[in-house]
Amino acid sequence: MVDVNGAEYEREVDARRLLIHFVRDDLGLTGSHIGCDTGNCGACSMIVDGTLVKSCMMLAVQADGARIETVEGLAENGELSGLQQAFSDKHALQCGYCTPGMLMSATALLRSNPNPSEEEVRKGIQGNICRCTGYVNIVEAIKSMGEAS
Amino acid sequence: MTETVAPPKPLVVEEGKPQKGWIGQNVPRKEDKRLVQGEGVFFDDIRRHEMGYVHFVRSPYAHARIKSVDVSKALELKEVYGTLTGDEVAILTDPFFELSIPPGAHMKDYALAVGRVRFVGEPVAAVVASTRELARDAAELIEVDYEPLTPLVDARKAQDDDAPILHEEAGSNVVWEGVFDWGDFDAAVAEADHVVKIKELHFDRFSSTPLECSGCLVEYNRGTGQWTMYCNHQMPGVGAIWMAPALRVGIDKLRFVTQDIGGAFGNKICLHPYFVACCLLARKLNRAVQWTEWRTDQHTANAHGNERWFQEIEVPVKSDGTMLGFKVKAVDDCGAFPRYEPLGCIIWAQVTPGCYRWRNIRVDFTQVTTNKSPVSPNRGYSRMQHLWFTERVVDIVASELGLDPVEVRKRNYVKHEEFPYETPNGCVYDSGDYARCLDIALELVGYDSIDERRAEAESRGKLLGVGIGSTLDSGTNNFGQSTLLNPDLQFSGNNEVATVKLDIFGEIVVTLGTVPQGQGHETTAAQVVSDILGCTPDDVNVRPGHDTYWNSHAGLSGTYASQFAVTGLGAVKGAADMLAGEMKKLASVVLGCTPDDVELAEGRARLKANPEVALPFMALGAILNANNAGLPEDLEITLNCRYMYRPYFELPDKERKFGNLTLTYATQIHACVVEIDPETGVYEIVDYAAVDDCGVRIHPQIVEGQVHGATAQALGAATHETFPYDEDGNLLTPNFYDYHVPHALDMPPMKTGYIESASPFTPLGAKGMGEGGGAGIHAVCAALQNALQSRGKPIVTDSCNPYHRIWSLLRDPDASREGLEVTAS
Amino acid sequence: MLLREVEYARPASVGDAVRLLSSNDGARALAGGQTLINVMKARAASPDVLVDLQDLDELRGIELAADGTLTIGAMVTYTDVIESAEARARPILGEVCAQIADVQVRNRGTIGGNVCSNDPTNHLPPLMVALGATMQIAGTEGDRSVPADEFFLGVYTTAAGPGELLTNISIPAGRDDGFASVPIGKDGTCIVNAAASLGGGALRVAIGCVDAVPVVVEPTSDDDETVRSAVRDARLDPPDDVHASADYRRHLAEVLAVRAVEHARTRGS
Amino acid sequence: MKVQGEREFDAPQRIVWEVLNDPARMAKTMPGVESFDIHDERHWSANVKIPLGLGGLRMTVDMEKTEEREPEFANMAIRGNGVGAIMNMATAFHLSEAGTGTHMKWEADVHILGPVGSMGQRVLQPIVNQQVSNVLTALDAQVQEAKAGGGASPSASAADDSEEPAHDSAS
Repeated sequence: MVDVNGAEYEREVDARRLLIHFVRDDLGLTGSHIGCDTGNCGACSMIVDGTLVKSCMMLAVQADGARIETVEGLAENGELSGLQQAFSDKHALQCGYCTPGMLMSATALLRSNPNPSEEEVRKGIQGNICRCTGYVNIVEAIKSMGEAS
Repeated sequence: MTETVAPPKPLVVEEGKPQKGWIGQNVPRKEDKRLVQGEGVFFDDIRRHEMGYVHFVRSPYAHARIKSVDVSKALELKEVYGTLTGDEVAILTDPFFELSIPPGAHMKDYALAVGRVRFVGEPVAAVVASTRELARDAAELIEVDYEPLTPLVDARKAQDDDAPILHEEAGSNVVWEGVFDWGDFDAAVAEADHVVKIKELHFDRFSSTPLECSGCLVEYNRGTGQWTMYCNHQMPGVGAIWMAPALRVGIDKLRFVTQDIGGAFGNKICLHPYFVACCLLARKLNRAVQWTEWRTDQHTANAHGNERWFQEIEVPVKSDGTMLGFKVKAVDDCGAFPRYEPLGCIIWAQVTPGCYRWRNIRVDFTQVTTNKSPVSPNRGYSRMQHLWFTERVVDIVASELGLDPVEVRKRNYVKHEEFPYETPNGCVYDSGDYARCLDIALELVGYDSIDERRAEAESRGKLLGVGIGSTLDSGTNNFGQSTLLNPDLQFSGNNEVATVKLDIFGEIVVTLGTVPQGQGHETTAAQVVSDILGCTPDDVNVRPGHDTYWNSHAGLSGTYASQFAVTGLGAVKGAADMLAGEMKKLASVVLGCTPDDVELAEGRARLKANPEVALPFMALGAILNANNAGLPEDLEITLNCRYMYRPYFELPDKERKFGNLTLTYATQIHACVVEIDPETGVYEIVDYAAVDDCGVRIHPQIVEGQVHGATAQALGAATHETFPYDEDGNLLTPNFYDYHVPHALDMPPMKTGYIESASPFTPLGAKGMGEGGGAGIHAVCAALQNALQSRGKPIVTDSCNPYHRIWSLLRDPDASREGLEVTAS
Repeated sequence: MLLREVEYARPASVGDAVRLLSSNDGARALAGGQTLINVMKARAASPDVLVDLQDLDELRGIELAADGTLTIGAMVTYTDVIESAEARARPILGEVCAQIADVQVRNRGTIGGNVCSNDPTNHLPPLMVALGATMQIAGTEGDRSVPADEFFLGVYTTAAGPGELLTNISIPAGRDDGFASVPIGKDGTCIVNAAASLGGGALRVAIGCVDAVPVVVEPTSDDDETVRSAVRDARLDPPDDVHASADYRRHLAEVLAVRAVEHARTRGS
Repeated sequence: MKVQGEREFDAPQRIVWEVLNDPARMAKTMPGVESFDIHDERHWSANVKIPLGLGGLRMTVDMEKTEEREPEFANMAIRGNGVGAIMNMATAFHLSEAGTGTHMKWEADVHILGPVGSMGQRVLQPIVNQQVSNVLTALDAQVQEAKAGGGASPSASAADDSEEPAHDSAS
């Protein structure tokens, strides 16, 4: 039993199933992505019980009873969150593959540090690889949220 | 961090044609709304009822004979649907066609290894099961018996008498070789005051490693014998040209469908072997099959960028620093199979003299196979390797002759007033102002105060260095260049297609021939259309992605080689112009006037004389599509306009290897400042500037984003990203642990600047851009060499310089200078 | 991705965990999983049973005793250490934890997992050795404590053998500690690292990434040359890999030892 | 990867030679042997689970004595096959009298192929060194046992007590 973005799901799952595969393949929530097989890229980042994690380094069974937040939960009834809008405004995404994980890392960062410095932003997304943007506009977008608040 | 410097007086070659309307504005990207919500559709997001998952059994050997493959144990496993082996592939398919003349022409490349494996990770068999995990379990049960053979890992030894031969049918490891000789090199040597000789430079293997790995979901329609591939192939047209003959079917039996692609950078062009294996499995098992490539597979067995050795380099120089050309022996390592090669053996010639006025050039080019991952085009394909070489040459010559690298560049750059400029091999550089770009870059990194900063760094025990990377991003290929490699090839010119239609409710619908991977095609196409039809980009629906059965496309369609702004948008503009004409024609019939009396504005067709008299687009769409009684019989319009953009090219001269190989040349001039810790060799990029000139910028924000991305990839390639192999042919950096790409903390503060030298040759004055020519690699190498000057003048001989290499240069500078000499001519 | 089949157990007490671990020699403790799960993805290791320690709150404490001794539970994450007021008694702990990988890994990765996996490139084994930490190990025959420099036995192997469980690490009082490393990119995998401590009077330096276990050197004084020659005398035989030749590692070991000592010294002053 | 070394045994050369040429005894020196078969005096094979803290690496190992000059020299080719890992090793040892004891000079050329080889390349060298030292320690124990027990060979099925002595220092 898990709660994902406010919806409850109950599934039988093999012990060996990784959380990311469970969420993508079993629950059909394909917003979170897979960019590596060694826990480096962060494309699968989710917030589990309030903590930012890479869901490829967690078994699905470990999340039993947990509250999970993924990119699908960021927008509220079709309205982009301020952070999502900032990513678009600042051109912080190109192919968009790293974006869901990047948004979850930024969300976690801004919750614990609403007004991060450039260095803090970079430290906060260090675990998320982007091959398109060189991070320049991603950092801009996240910083702009800080200035906004 | 990003600082954009608007030039004092923007250069626009096409005077009196200022851009207005939506073109040139940073309109919001149409792609973003779905992508920031995780609602993009990437191939791996697609499911089918009862689909099976494919897992490939891969070779642990770099080179071995396959004695036997036994799948029986795997097939005994519950919910294993079936397998495929090389023996089946050899019966069911023909080898993929090769572009090369012999020996390369004789190399046999199949979907799975047949009889022999030639690189670690090469697929030997495939198994399909009900879950991903089970497929991998089953793959472990497939028993392959190998007889190991000696691997060839060093391209420089490929032609030795005792070198193992990878492809016995070819009888040689050489794919293609040829000599390019332009101008008169010997005369240049005679004219020069010095000749600088460099023994060897090495451009490392690396790749852009798109974050989304490759893959496909394949369905086979028994009734029609047709395959549908939901995938992330970035060049379906060419993919089909490879796949259809191999599968012995007509090309229309292959339908490629893509929506969102998680980056490609050229690395998703050579997926045909995997796709053919999946097609065979889908047909054999009569079931949808899905293959997801994992990162380790992508690094070991998909596509690397070309590794290249530059040997016996000679550069004639006059005492004032004027360089008259160069001579070099290039050995290109394409890995185990040619695939897209030997095109890399000619692509470099698009930028033969780099940014310079060098007229006398002799290149002896050889491409060989080795027991390593095959290569494929990688952002900056082949030009990047060559431009790195030209920039290394400039900096080595400058430091050996005690000349200022800035002055030497300015002295040798093609001058602004010389455009359009014809290179010694007949390429035409369309426009630009390299010296201006360099000045802006130097200003951005505070070049004037560099000596003080060097001293300040020294006081902190650091070695500071500054370096320049000047490159060209050549775009819109003349495919006729392939005939310089193989006169029998039937490719030339270039084209791209788009359709623009006015639908029944007045909706404007655009389909593209291209296959976007994050470049914002939906957005920029809408900008162009809305300017022509007099509406807003929001009124324009550009269908995302590519569908072979839906979209307009032509043989050379795709997203590659820096060309969308020219070919893609050229096609969109042509189609939109056609539609505008038809809409005016229809409106004139309805309004009882001539088409010239009608203008399109604010989503309506209206009388120029009296804007109150107007037909909304909806009316036009409805009249022709659903309510057309009474329209004149001779009104030949469809409101569904397809246009093929075709840049004019001539066939190059095969004897002289002479001709115009590309339409546009965007400029990238970068400046980089590094600080080295001389105790450890650890260094940091402390200041960085990228100046871009891609002509008219359709969407400046997207252009700048491409500059950032290309720069980040180049910085990665210059510092840590390399694919080295051990003597057994094992890849030593098979994942993101050991293959360290730049993370957010690794990226330096980046400043950007631009000028706009509109291209006189393109519909919108725009130039293709986005590959960046690897400028960052050249700039970092130059900066490192500059910083090390005071430590025995080592020269930077490799494109990738991890800390240990810098430490070796510090410890033994002379080793890097071996064979480096300056002779009086 | 795609692990081999494995059984999963989630004990509620250390006692149960030890029972599970000792009843099957194919059983492995799962702490933060930031190493183990990855190795399992590569199928380079495939335990038969994973004993998930996440419910063992008794392993999550950070206590600062009156005498300044810090006791850190094996399941304490790097983030916990960085944020813990108690852990600041030994500032180096938070400083080094903040250099490990990235936020996500620091949120899941645990102190116990780091030392028990004993990957030669890990940050904490040399640090624990330099600080003179003591490992508490629970087993079927009760608990025992092992000093850090006897704890690390080899690559991926420690004194906490099959059927045993590291429960906590205690670190004596002190604050004059230093750490220096050359990683692959910022906060990346270490090429060589070194930890130093002037705590307890004697200078202690532990060097990582140069052998299967941290190499301890005890220079007679903290001046650069003495430290360098102490490292030289250790006759290191470091591995040769894609990131560094043995020579380069040997060289970095000297430089980083000196810098770690310098770092420790400056804190003292 | 080449590894080599020298070692002194407190036993006559004849005993050391016997141990080195007794498959059953050699089995007890190899890490994690689960079963062992002797095909002929030149060919042996074994199923091993090389103990690596994070979990054992299963391999079937075939050994062939390719050359020998009793009682001072032998050459062996060892090929290990496991999922994701292939090990090829050529090893040789030279024995000579050293007072009452025996001096052994040995070298081995180890090649590890496959994903495990690539993935773990940064830790392979320490692991190999470690396994080698385990083997040598175990070998010493076997030599002492043989010396004490007059070289009587134990049972060839080494599975039951395979965990020690090689395992002790590696667990």
